[in-house]
Order: sequence, then C-alpha cells, then structure tokens
Amino acid sequence: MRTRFIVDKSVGYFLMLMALTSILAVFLIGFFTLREGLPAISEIGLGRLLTGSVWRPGLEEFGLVPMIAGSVLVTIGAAILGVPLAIGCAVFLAEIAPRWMSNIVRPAVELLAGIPSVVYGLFGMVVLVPLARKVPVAGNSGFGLLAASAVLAVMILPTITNISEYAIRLVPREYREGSLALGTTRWQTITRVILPSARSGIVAAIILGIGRALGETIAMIMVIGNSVIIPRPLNANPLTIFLSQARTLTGNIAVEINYATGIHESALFATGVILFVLIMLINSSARAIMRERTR
Amino acid sequence: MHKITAASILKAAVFTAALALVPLKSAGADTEITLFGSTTVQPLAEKLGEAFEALHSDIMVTVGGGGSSVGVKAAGEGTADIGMASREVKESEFQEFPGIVVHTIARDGIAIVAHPGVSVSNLTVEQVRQIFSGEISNWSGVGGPNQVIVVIAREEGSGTRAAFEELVMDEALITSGAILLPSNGAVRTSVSTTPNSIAFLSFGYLDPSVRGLSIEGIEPSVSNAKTGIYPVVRPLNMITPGPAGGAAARFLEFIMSPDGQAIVSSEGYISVI
Amino acid sequence: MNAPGSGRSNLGSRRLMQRIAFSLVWAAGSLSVLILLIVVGYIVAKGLSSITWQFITTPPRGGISGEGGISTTIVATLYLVVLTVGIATPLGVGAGIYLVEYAEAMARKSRIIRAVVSTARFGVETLAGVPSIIFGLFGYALFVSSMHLGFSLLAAGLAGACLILPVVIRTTEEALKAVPVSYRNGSLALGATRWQTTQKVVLPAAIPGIMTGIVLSVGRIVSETAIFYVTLGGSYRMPTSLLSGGRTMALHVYYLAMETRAFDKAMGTAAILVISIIIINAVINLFSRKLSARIGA
Amino acid sequence: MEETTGACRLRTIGYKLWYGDFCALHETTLDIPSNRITAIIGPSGCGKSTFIRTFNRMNELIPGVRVAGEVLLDGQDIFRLDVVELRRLVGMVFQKPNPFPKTIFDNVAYGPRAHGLRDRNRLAEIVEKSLRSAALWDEVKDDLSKSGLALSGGQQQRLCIARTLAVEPEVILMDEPASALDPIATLKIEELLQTLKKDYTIVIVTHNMQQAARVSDFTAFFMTDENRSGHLIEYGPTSRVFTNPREKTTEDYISGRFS
Repeated sequence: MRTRFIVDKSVGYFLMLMALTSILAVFLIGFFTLREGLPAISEIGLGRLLTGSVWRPGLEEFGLVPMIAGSVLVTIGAAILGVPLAIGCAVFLAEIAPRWMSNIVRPAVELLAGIPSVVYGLFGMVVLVPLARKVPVAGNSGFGLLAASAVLAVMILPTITNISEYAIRLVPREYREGSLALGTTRWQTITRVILPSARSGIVAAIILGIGRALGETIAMIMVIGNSVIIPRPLNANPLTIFLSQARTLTGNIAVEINYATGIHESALFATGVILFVLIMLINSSARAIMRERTR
Repeated sequence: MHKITAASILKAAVFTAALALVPLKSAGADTEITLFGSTTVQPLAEKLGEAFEALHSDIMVTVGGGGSSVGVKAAGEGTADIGMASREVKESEFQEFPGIVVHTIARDGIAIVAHPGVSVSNLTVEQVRQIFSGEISNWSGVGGPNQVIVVIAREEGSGTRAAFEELVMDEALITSGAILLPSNGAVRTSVSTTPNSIAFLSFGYLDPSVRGLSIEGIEPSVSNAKTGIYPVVRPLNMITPGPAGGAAARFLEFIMSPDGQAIVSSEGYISVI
Repeated sequence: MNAPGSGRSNLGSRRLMQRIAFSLVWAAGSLSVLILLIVVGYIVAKGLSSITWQFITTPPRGGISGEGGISTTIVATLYLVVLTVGIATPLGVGAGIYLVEYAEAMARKSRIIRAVVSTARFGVETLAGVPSIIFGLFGYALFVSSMHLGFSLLAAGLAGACLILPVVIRTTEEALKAVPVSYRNGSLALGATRWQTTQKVVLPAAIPGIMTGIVLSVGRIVSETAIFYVTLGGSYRMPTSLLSGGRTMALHVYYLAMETRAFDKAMGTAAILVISIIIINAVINLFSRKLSARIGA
Repeated sequence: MEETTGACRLRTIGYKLWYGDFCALHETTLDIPSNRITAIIGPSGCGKSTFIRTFNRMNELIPGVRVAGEVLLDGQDIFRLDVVELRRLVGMVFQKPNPFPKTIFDNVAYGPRAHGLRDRNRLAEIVEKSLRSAALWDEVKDDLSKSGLALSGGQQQRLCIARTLAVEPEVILMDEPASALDPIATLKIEELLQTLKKDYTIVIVTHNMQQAARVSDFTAFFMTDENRSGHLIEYGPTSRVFTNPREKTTEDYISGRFS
C-alpha cells in the first residue's frame, strides 16, 4: 500500500522535471544565443548595433538599422494587407457564415497555417515577384517589400483569424441578444457591441500575428531581395517604398550565418538576441492583454 | 481504439527516444567522407564524389553547403573530413586553426553575367567596378538603353564575393542597393529572371540562361582563363584538419589524378594540372 | 410612432450598410478559401507533371543542375520526424500530464512548487513563440558547434524537438482537460493513486487528443525549413547515421528553387509537401472528431 | 379567448414552434391587451420563454427553429415586418441583467444612437428621461460615465429597462426579470412595472406565482405534456385564474402540488 503512494509521489516529481524542460530549452536558447552574440555586443556596442545604418561585415561595420527598417516595413505591409482580411474572416466565421460555408472556410484557414513557408516562398518567387515586377517604376526588380508583404499577409492570416474568432465567440451571448432586442441590425450589433467587447482579444491576435511576421525567415529571403539598404521610395510617390528591396532581421541571420566567422558570426547571433528579445516582448504583451481580458 | 493504451504509447516513445541515443556514429569513419563549405565548390565536389563512389563502392561521399567560411571552420574544428573554400584561406583563419592543410583542386573564373535581354556585351574592369559600386546605375552609362541597372551580388562572407572584391573592386564597395542572395545558384536564377540585372558568377554556373559579358574584350571562358588573359580567376580549395589520411586522402588523390581533373574541366572549371 | 429614436427614418440606410458590410465580410471569408485554392492549385498543377514513381524513389543528383528524384529527402524527413517526435513526445506528454493532473495539487502544498509550476508554464508559452530561425541559431551554436555533432540529423533533431515540444505539451493539456472530472473522481474514490488514475483512466480517454498533437508536430517538422537550413548541412546523400547531414523535402524545395533552375522539380517536391500537409490536416480532423465524439458520449 | 378587456395589442393565432423535429410549443392562440401586464407562468421547460421570444422574433437566432401560425402586432403580421423595426417596437428585458460593457450613459444612448440620433443634447434628454422612468436616475445621475457593469444587480436590471425604454417601444417583454435579484431589488422592479404599464404593454415571464399574482392583470399558464412539448392550459384575468382556475392542472400547479 505504501509503495503505491511512494511511486505516485516520485512520478509526480519526475513529471515535474519533464515539465521544466521547456524552461530549460528557453534558458539554453537564451544562454547560447547570448553567449555567441556577446563578443559582438561588447566589442561593437549595443548602441552602435541598434543605431548603425551601415552593415558591411568586411569593413567591420555592423549597423542593424536597415534590417530593423526592413522587418518593420514588411510587417506593416503584411498588417495592412492581412489584418482586415483576417478580422473579416474571423467575423465571418464567428457571426455570419452559414454552417456549410464555415465548414469550408475553417479547414481552409487551418490549411493555410499548415502550408510550409518554403512553399509560400516558392509561390512568391514564381508568381508574386514577376507580378510585382509589372508595376512600371524604374528600378523595380520585383523582389522587395510588396511581394514579401503579400506572402506574409497570407502567412499571418490563420493566427489572427483563429485568435480573433475565439475572442469574438467569448463575447457573452447576452450582449448580442441585448443589442438585437433594441432594434439594431446584426451589423450594428457586431460593430457596436461585439467587436468592442472582443477588442482586447483581437488586439492580442494582431500582436501575435505581428510576432509571427517578424519571425518568418525562409519565405522572406526568397522574395525580399535581401539588399542591405534602408528602404526608400523609388520615385516621388512615397508608396513606391514598397517596391524597394529590403532585408529582414531573420533574413540577415539566415543569409549570412553559413558564411560568417569571428565577429561577423557573433554579430549575427547578436541579431538573433535582438530578435528574440523583441519577439518575447511582443508575445508577452499579447498574453498580458489576453489575461487582462479574462479577468 | 482501446488497442492503443497509454502504456504502449509511452513505451513506443521511450523506445524511439532510446533509439535516438544509440547509433551515434555509423560503422566507421573510413566508409564516409563528409565535406562542407563553399557553394561554388559544392557541385563540383558532388560530381567528383559520384565518380569516386563508382570506383570505391564501400565509400560514401556526403557533400553539404554552408559557404567558404563554414568550410574552413568545419575542417578546422574537425566537424567535416574536408572543408571547401572558393577563396584563399585568410591569415586569421590559419591563426585560429594552425593545423589545417590546404589543397588547391581547381581554379575558377568569375564571370560578369547579365540578363539575356541586356544588349551590352562588353565592359571594362573600370565599368564593372563603377556598376557594382553604384556609380553607374543606368545601362545608358555603359552604352546600353536607358534602363536602371539591377545589381545582384552575393552576401558578405561569400568566397565568390571576396574574390570578386579583391580582383575587381579594389577599394570600392559593392553598392548597398544590390540584391543579395546566398548562393551562386540563386544568383543565376535571379539574373535569368530579372530584366536589366547584372551579377558576378562562378564559371561553373555559366549556362545559356544568363549572358556572360566580355571583360576588356575577353570572353569568360575556361581557355581564356587558363592562358591567363581572362583577369578574374581564383583558387578552389579543399581543406583537411591536418595532413589528409584514410578515405579523405584517397578522395583527394583521385581529385588530383587525370581522371579527377578531367571532371573539373568538364564542369567548366580550370584544372590545376 | 414619432419617437425620437424612431428607426423608420434610417432603417433603409442601416439595412444597406449591413448589406455592404456583409458582402465585404463574405468576400473576406471567400478570399481566404480562394487564396488557398490558388496557392495549392498552382503548386499542385505545376508540380503534378514531375511527380512519378521514379521521382519519388530515386535520389537527387547532379548538384546545381537539379536532376534526379527526391527519395533521400523523403528518408531524411522521415528520420527527422521520428527523431523529433521521439524526443518531444515523452517529454511533452509528461509535462502536459504534470501541468494538468499534478501541478495544482502539488502547488497547493508548497510555495516553491507553485513558483516551479508557473515557471514551467512561462517556459511553454515562451517556447511556443520563439521564431524558428532562433531555434536554428541555437541548434547551430550548441549542437553543431559546441557539442561537435556537426551538421547532422541529431543536431537538427534536437533543435527541431524544441520547436514541437510546446505543441505536444499544449495539445496534451487540452486533451487531458477535456476528460471529465467525474472519470478521475470515480477512480480516486476507489482508492487508486493519482498516477494509477492518470495511467488507467485519464490517459486512455485523452489519447485521440494527444495523437492530434503528435500529428500536428509531424506537420510542423515536415514544413520546417529555417531550423534545418542552419543545422542540417543540406547534403542530399542518403543519411547513414544520426551524425549524417541531410536534406529534408522542404529544404530540397528551397535549394532547388534558389540554386538550380529545376523549377519543375521544386514544384513537384512542393506539391508532395502540400499533399502531405493536406493528409496530415485530414488526420487531425479525424482525431479531433473522434475526441469530441468520445467526450460527447 | 374570453375576458380580455381593452384594445388587443399582441395576438397569436395557432402559433406553433419546433426545434428541429421537436415540437417545443403546441398551437397557441392568445390575445395580449394594451397597457396591461400579462404574466406567463408554468414549470421550467414549459416553453414560456420560447413563447415570449416569439414576439420580437428572438427565436430566429437559434439555428433550426421553425414556426407556424400567425402572430400579430396591432393587427400586423410580425413575420412580414422588418425584424429590426419589430425589435424596436417590442423591447425585451432579459433574465440575467446584461448591460453592455460601456458607461451608463452609453448603455442608455445605445439604442437611439444606433437608430441614427446624433444630437448630444437630445441624447442627454432621452438618457435622463429613460433613467427616470426606470427609477434609476437618482442613484446614478452623478456618475453617468461609470461602467454599467459596476452597478449592483438590481440597478443593472433597471439600467437594462432604461435602455429598452430609450427606444420608445410599444411592448416590453420581460423574461424572468427579477429571478437573479434579491427581494428588495425585486420589489423595486415590481413597483416600476406598475408605473410603466401606463405607457407600455408588458408581457412578463415568471416562475414565481406570488409575483404573477401581485403584479399582473392577466395570466397565461403553460404546461408540458408527456412529450415535453409546451401547451397553453389556461388564460384569463389574474384574479380569476388564481382564485377560480377552470383547469385541474392549473389548480394543482397554483396550489403547489408540483412545480
């Protein structure tokens, strides 16, 4: 009889160790990325890494501003294209779609999440880049923010749609009924009561989508051109900035890690550290918002 | 559904986990040669490996990419039997890994290539420098139509880029507006599909999908490189952690043999014998 | 009827507004399906012609000319699936069991354990958000370089296991939470210990859910490129041991697209990838239907 | 049926309702008089909530619901009316107080705003008038910008009543409006009903028979049959139904023989 309980207790502690492997992995990831990145951070200085606008490893110039600008711009582009679509999808699935239609849309969105990023990259390279090249602006190579944002918009759609739909479904039925009973249209109920009530969840969904966008690598290096420049408009029209090539933080790592040694390699790990910290901040703020909501 | 019990799942999981820990290294180091490094040398090494395997069915040659720097490092750290580099080994690398031995197995020209639709067919070294540094940004600057030049290059750390910079660019810098791609193949693919583009490319990758431009009137061809009149040529190196031994030594011997060098030539590189 | 808020006056415009808005929302829903059809349709249509039995069963060759088939990349992918799932499943299921079945009871007794539990939860949440290139960097620094495993299946598998660990933990948690409390109480009331209850009663009921997590992980590994791009070396030779390098199907698509002009073969490989993902998703749906049927019963 | 005095506002004729194949409500024919309080009583699951949700067509939100028969509002077929307009004319207060997560002011102004009223002064007037009518004004007039959710349960329910009044309906449906409240809050609501009936027709569902007897002018008694379908058993002036029921079942129910 006793042994059973001793077994039970030791199993509990053993399982607890297993539960700690995740935090161990997080710790190891942080530790090793930081350890490899530290020489660059101490030698170059975090300030110069973050504010330098020239990245020329051959000349020991390691400024990450072009990559930060690239990541931010491509994410903004993806958000402009993807967020309305994703939230539209979420509203559709949660409020409007008849059963047969949601039985089509929901698996489709799930499948969009499952498609490998290399396939999106390939599609972008073969279809979207030539399409973007058709925009008649001098210096437009097709590779650049536009094609990359379009690819990324599709890649973040499932994340934002799923979490937003969940948030909308969490809105108490009573709110919906209360609003409809006052003689509002369904659309008024959606915009005036349901979406405001689900707002924090939707904001969290968008933030998580942004986190996902910032972390995407392979599809980006296949379509964005990887030029180490701070993107700027190709002509007087400011929108042509999206035809500019760019490089993301993730792309910076992936493109160069295999060719880098010494301080250059360390600078790439430092890029990783910055990306890691950035995404941790983004994800934990999303979680904080969601937690706020459930309270 | 009840046939699958929790216990059996756990058992299977533990079994696979154990499996992961057992056969760390295959039968013996002598049956497999691993190479990592330069993507310029990689396809050549793959061809050489296939030929070598045909002669020695008990040996397997595994070739991975990574880039020249990885090649030197992999050899220096002993994570590969042979590292590959498409440039000279740097002084700093010899300092880090004093034991490494360098074998030059071939030489390679670097061609200046353009999209097939580009009408310009000859450039001077000075013009190439100006185009890649961004001083000339329109084909009209070198006698072509009024079209913006799309410069495509390899990323920093690439052996091809290092050799190109050393041989052509002098002190000038490649423009930061260049599209940067992580391999020769990617460069070739992009040049062939991007109108008005220009890039530099290893001879081994030349094919009709891109247009090879003459430099100072001299066509990028193996024969011109061999006679020394084509100006942009660099060594292709294989690096061993120390003096080569075992299967790796036999592979290197094969590469340096007439049969091996015949493959070097047929792949578009310059043989060293 | 002349009420201040009388709807009659603007009912028409409100109706019109709703009609326009609903059309847009319908369009959003349909567009997501359309995008899927275009991407999948394009890839499969372009790729189908190169998919033959020979394509699947012969190894790639010819370096940058991109000749041959994809057999070795299928094998490398399968090795990595077995390896990562083999590493992550016991850990993930164990962790999931702990967090659902044990954590609360144990945390009630001690403040240290409570801290441990919330740390573990934080770990799972954080790990789930780490972008794959960071797993790649980490794998490169720790397994490839520091541990001298080289570019190898083992190094890539260990890094890949970190990617799917939170997936397995979360789906296990979900599956266990879906098991009615009455099952547990019934067993505990008969004098069984928590572990006996978990083993005999809770786990069997949760198996479809746990399987969903495992299949989901398989999908993640099959799709993953960035991690393996920096840890696997990219050789397309048949892997012979855990220390061999290799090339997964997804990685092969990347190399074919970026380094060769064998776009047809890239499309063929991508089509096979997409079809496998569709099958994997179908399997997941099957499991979750089974799960909901069981819980419903 | 008999005895309904005054103008008839709502009328059902042979109304039936199904959830899928399950008939939840058998043929019901009933007249609801103007400016009176009509109580719907009966045991749980007898279809009384389903019945009053007919009048603002709330049942249509539930998938798989089918109806037959006629429902008339002032002689007009409600199924021919625009459902949005119908719901403005027929307001509803729910069992559980459900103010929106907005300020008190915005809760009350919600309906008029949705109907297109923008004028701030006019809105403020409506909000005050509605809150006064719901006997809540004196308690909240100083903090109209407080969240509606910060009020007590009884106040929340009166806020919901004010919100309903703000769109000036003709009929107010109340689905067990006091069942989630304490006795004092319940009393307040009951008093409020008596003042509201001067201007509105009120239909109230309750399972509290004392409450029905206290507040209502007419009472309809619903009961389930062996198939769990709802039937209207008896309908008439409250005083008569409670003191002199015509049906044995009604008598049994009222005297508490089952519930």
